Amino acid sequence: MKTLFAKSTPGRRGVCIAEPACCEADHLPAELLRSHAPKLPELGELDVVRHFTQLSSLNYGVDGNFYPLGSCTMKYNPKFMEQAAALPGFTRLHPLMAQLKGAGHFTQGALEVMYEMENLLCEITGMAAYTMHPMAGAHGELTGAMIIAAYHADKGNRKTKVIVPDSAHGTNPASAHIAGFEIVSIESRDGMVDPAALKEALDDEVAAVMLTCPNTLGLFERHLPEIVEMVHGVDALLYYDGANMNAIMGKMRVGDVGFDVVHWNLHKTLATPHGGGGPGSGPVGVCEKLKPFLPVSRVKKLEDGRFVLDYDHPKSIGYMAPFYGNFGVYLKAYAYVLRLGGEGLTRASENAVLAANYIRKRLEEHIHVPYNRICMHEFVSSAVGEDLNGVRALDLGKALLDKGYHAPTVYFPLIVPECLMIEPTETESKATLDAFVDDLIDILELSKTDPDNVKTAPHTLPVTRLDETRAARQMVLTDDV
Amino acid sequence: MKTLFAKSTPGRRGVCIAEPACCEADHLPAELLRSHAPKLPELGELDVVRHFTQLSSLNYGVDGNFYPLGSCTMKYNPKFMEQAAALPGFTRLHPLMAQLKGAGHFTQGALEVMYEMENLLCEITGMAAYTMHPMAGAHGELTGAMIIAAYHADKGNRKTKVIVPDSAHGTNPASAHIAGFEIVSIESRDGMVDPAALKEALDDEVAAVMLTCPNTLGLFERHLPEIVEMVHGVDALLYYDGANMNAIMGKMRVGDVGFDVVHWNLHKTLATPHGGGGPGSGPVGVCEKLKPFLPVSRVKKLEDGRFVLDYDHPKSIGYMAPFYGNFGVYLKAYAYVLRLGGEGLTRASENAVLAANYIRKRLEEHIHVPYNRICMHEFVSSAVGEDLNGVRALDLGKALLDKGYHAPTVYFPLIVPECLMIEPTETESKATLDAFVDDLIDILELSKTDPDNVKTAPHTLPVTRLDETRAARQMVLTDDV
Amino acid sequence: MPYVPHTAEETRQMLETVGVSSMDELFADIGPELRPRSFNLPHGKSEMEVMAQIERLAAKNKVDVVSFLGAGFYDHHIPAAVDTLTSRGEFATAYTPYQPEASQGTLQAIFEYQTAISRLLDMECANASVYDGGSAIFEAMMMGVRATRRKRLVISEALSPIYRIMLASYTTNLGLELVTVPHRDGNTDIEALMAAVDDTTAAVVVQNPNFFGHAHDFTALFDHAREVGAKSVISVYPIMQTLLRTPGEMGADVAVAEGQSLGMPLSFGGPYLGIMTCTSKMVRQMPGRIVGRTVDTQGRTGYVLTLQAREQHIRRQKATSNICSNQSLCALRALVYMSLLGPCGMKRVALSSIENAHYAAKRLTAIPGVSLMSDAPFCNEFAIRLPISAYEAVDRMTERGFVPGFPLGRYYEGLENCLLVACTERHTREDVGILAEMLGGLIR
Amino acid sequence: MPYVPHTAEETRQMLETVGVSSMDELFADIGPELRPRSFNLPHGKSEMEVMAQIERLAAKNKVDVVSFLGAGFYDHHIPAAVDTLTSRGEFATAYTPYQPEASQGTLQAIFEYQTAISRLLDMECANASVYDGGSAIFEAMMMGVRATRRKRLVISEALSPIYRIMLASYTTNLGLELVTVPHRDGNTDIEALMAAVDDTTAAVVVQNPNFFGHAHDFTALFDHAREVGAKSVISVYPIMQTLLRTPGEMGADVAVAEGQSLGMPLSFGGPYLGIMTCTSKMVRQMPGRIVGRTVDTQGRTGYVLTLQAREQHIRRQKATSNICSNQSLCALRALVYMSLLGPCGMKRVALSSIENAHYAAKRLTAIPGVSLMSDAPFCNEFAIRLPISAYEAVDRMTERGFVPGFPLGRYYEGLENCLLVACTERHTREDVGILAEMLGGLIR
Repeated sequence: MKTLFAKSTPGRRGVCIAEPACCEADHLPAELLRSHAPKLPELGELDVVRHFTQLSSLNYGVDGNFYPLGSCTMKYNPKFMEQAAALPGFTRLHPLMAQLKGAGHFTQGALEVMYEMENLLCEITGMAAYTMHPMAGAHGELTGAMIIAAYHADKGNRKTKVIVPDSAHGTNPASAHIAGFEIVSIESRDGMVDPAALKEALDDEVAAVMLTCPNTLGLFERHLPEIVEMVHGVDALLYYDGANMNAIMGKMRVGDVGFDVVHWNLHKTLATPHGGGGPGSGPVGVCEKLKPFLPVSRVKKLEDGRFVLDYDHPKSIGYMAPFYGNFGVYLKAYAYVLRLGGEGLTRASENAVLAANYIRKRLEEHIHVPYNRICMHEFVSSAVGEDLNGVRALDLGKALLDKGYHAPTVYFPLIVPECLMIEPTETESKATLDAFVDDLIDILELSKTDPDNVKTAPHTLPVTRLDETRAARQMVLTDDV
Repeated sequence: MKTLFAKSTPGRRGVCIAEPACCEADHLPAELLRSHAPKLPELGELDVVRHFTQLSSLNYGVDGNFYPLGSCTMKYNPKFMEQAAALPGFTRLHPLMAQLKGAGHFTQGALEVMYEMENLLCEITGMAAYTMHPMAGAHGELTGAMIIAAYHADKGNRKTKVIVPDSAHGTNPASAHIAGFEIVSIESRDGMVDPAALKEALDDEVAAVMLTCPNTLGLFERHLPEIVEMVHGVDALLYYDGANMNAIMGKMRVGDVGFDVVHWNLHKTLATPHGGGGPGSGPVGVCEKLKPFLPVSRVKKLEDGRFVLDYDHPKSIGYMAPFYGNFGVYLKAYAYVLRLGGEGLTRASENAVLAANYIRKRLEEHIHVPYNRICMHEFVSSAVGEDLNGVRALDLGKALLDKGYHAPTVYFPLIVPECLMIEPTETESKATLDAFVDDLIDILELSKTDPDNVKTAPHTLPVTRLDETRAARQMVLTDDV
Repeated sequence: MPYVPHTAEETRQMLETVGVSSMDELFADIGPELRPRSFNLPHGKSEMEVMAQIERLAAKNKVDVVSFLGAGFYDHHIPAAVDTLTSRGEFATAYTPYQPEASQGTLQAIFEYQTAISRLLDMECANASVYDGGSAIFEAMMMGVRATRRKRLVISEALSPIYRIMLASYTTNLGLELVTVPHRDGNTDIEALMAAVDDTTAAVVVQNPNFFGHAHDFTALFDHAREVGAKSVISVYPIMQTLLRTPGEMGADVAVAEGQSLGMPLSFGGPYLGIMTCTSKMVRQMPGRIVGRTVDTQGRTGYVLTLQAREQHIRRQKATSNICSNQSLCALRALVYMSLLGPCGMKRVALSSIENAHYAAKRLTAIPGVSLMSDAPFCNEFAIRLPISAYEAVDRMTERGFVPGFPLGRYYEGLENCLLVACTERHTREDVGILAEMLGGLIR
Repeated sequence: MPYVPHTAEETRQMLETVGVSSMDELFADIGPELRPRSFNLPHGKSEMEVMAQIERLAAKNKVDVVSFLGAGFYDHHIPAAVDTLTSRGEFATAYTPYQPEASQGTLQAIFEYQTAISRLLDMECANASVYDGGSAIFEAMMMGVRATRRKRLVISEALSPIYRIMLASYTTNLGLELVTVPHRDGNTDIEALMAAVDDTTAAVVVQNPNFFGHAHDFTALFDHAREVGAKSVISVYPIMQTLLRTPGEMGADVAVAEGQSLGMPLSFGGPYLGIMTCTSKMVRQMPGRIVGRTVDTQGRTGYVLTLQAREQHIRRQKATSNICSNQSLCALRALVYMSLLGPCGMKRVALSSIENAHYAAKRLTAIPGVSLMSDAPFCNEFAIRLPISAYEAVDRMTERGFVPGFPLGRYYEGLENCLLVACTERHTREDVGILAEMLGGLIR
């Protein structure tokens, strides 16, 4: 499809704005002005509407397609949450309004949302307090790592390292690194954190261990109680990567079992849409002793029932966001929690786990499942075996695109060869799950008889496979090149 | 695509509703209850969202496709109008609220919209008064015809006939017929109403003449002043079919030139979306002497600035709608008129006419244009000529679908053989008009070399040509058959 | 220029191609004597300014009231997905599906709507919609007139008075006789109707639940009509149809409804949805568009508009009706609504509404001097008799942001003290409690 | 169960296939000692009930005030089509475009966004967004640190204090030295900055227009930085960038912005949009996703995520940043906004805002005792000095539904009497008139 810029005609105007009474020279000296107008697209309003309507049709989204993308929890995004977040009472609220004393009562509804959401997340996870400020999962990880650093600094601990298992999400080491830590990687064993390896790595310089549980193989860490004890034994803190929270709601509270810090990905577990890459929301919960280090502001409820922002936390790590995080995102998540209630959240996790196991069982005779036991909300399969004629995980994913499904996550976690990570979520009907399994089996069969067909998929989408090497080498990053 | 019913699973529930405290037997005796539950689809909310998201992708709409459908004025539907009509201050307003004295002040905003919109339409068309009640164009025609009947009845005239030219929209004779009139059809000459034929048909029994101007060939009726005089000469009324209003705004006011009744199609001229068939809005304007016959209620402005509904019009034809017409539709049209203003409306008509003439000129050497002179907002071409190898108007339309355009109106008006009626509207950019012309020329060229390709089009849409005969014979009208 | 995308240069090029030197030259056919005498319209405004103006108007309407207004038009909850899906440009900005290959979305949706509505009303066929519930009754009556070639119509006075006025208006010039059979304390007088329906009757028209909220079984009436060769027309409330004996079970020939309750906001009177269904026998008498299933040249299933020989663009004055634009997007809303709720959800909506109404009736009749107009079964709406003028009660409570119902005296002489009270699932017990307290306070 | 579509029978079948007898058996790995000690959450509610609750909360916020709050976050008009288009499910419910063949919509949109943003800021490359304007400055600074391997950062005090606090927080553990160069009466002190930037400096960070609304030309500063081997980082206001000298023209290495003004509602602080651009030389230092153009196996144009070797899912702790989720849908909003307005429309928005601010400045400084903090050129925001506490002025006017601006004492010691006043195209002369009258009344 032509770009907006290729469609542009000099002098054309879209949304008309009344001509202002002044020109720039009236108020600004020439040396402060740009020498040429920016070459932004010049299109009629209908042209713009048509461009983006057509562009959108080139995308798969949950609203149109089953999206079993492992680790991403692509569940249904309820539409009423969008209506809730679009209420002018929220969208028109300037964040600084809450910081003016006289206008504090103009923002009571928004502050109540923040306060109540923190409390709900505390109860779901058994933590002592939350901050809603982190703007995405990785941002939550960074916040958590900084809180850990501040805690140890405050205690006078000299701790420079963070342990991250090799099966962890890539953001874990990256976030801890940006918080100033050195990363120690430990190898998994039998798809689990190896307590022996952990023990060896755990020394007095370890500030924290970051754990994903269930891990990225979709398996619950069976050595969890032992791990908790070992980590706390060296005065290190235990971090819970909440990316897989959709597996355990109502079944385990990370605070109860000894995790000290946890982040959520609300755009996964609590059903806010992923938006083609964001915005997300990554609130962070902490245990009691870490509360003083949470970012400011904190929202506080006064005895008279009013809510205020509280900046008086001298040990706080400071500002992680300009204001209070992605309010418009966690407002949706708040609506979702109210809608589901405790039972609904539990049922969501149960059914997410059931769906993953159902697909696993239905597929186990057709594709290699490396850790073929009860999994949590997702599982990994592996496209290995001679009868596949060299068809790889990527090829299977592409062939699924032709059938109208988004591909599973491929080649992650790195510890499983030709990995396909499948996460169906609880919101897909059995009919969809069955159709997906049947279609994947068809593709596996086709790999035996006509592997080239699979290796050259997709065949029915707007483009066939794209030359990524060329993209990286020639680096055409704007329409100007 | 499978139907909703084929996707349904007994016992599945979508949007959950809390279980009520009672059952039907608590309040209603068994003999009043149905014996079996209706077999409505049972689907999860995501299934429903996905079904309709996918269904929508099978449609062409103005938002995605150029839609030069003659007589339908498929212009851009500005999105802010949808936001305006979705304001809770309007959507949550019960219509009966305005009929309660004490609650009259609860509906002042809505009544003001009605009042102001009537006034704006009066000024645009030069009529004395409007009713916003008719719910579509044909409903406006019926309303107009009933007003005409009431007027003549009140005067004691015995008038039983309405004259409709053969080039008129099919709704004209149908509406007049349902208002109780006998229809007299007159033949066109040179693409115009033939004054001689009209004169012959005009006798004392003629209640009205219904005129479309510009007519359905896109031509302005050159004999208009003569026609007005002739019609009024026999005490008949002249009706203006507003379907083609997009050609004349700011250039002619139908009231000024002597039309007595006029209806609008707001979903055409004033840019409210057509919705796949409706809802529309068909307000009717009348000259001074017809005011007493307008439907009730009428909205009235009191001296203190308040608006009230007025039912005290003994000569009124009564209720045409349960309340005040399709308020949610004409609210959008009201926003559109405010947005464009007088100059904007004039420019809309000018550019609609310019676009039609531009396409006409660019096509005239490639396809037969029967009345090849300056047209108004649309023109007709005719797929005749031996070099087309039997390719018909329908085939050209279908081939255009393959190029991503909606087809022009085909086989209307009936008086032109193999007619293609093209109405581009003012909101399409020159680039779109040029691309359309180029593609149509390509198809005409292809007709010379590979007519079968064109005759079997479309080739790229979800279905090829459908068997309409079978549909009418076998009559499968529900999924139960 | 809003929404006209041409640059000055493009306009110049286009004028040149056309061969005229100015815009106005394109309008040479409109002579000077035909030009506007005035065109005194406001100047155009920016989107921002117009939205601000419209928002100010919206704010002049007071919608944060607790209201028990119904009278055929109800404030049910509309799931958000209804708006999300039906507002998609591919649905909203499409024309009538005359090019089926590019309109399978609309066509399949209408087909599914026809199916769902037929099943809900237990009838064999449905059309793609007409304007509203009132025009649907008119069209249904006319089907009876055409089918029987008779001119006498028997109508229950418990049919919505709003619709009865519409019928009177629509039929003024058609030489038909409209016989209205009085209600009995808010009940449809079935015996009197049976007496009035004879072998000169084209159709009998009733409503269920009727305007006063009472449900009836019309089987005997419709049997009688069939025996004397008259057609039976019934207007129903779609939500209640999940519970009530169906038009099909009662033997109706044509069943219609106002579909507003199926996902349409109240929107000050429209757009709403005229639902029409009938028996297979009557389908060729039915006005409006109808979608049928067929196959394409490759044998794949597809949908088309069918039976178009009934329609005005083919038949002109001989068409079964003049209806062209209908309420297609509203029909889509109804379909999405029904799909989202499913039969169980819709039934729960009906039951919650009924439960609330019965609770309200209990609370209100506990006020001394207040009584039900009739002790016959009712659904989510009921009429009470007050010891004071219902107008006065409404006016005084309304001032305090509480609309207790509709004063029946507005349309029924002699019922000036009667109030029609409607509940939906949106009402809470608290709302009802305040209603009872306020009304009690007024009467005391 | 909301959003879980299985019937009881289906659940039974699925459990059977899996080979377990109950749901909880699936969680056997979570031993009893690991089970929740409490899970005391409210019961689920219907969509209708939750919406009613959320609407009540929304109503507790007062948004029908006239507000002159800005401070980097502005209430510009958002054309309706922005919502219509970006809310389409195909955009909103897609994941990060890791499968390019099924994501060309998102990918082309990001590519177009990168192009538009690069052109607006006059820089060579842009990424697909980061969280917000503040984290963008942090990431830009870190690009300088990585590129120069130096640890000293020079920051103007006229950079938003909100962002300066963020920078201080983010860099706590990174062993960096942050040097803050004071503002001069609200002006960026370019000479002092030049003096502070030396050959140990990783980057210098400025804002244009600065927090007080003043625009500057930083060419000399950036030239100097280049000479001493430091990188230049500038944060801008995208709307004003249609007029002001560009980062590219001034020779910046990295230019960032808060993109909220490009079609994002204020939404109590987010989601907003972190805009990042840089020179070609710096692109491999840039964090976040980047889309590149390429071809498919048939030679057709297509788009893919590129330079992924910088990213955490490949590089883990060696990545240029930990950013994974970004603000993609907000970037799409910005692109749609820019496309709808075009360069002319955006410039008019800027000019109207500037015009309103200068009118306001004129009216306010006409009040005895009120003066501009500086007579340097400003855009749509300016600081005034009052004869009374700015806090007091704000509090007293706010009570009457009128927020006159932001009290600078909140972040700047010594400026307790100063007020920061912002205007956009949404303000009217009437709004400004009331502002002046109210403030005048307070002071008198």
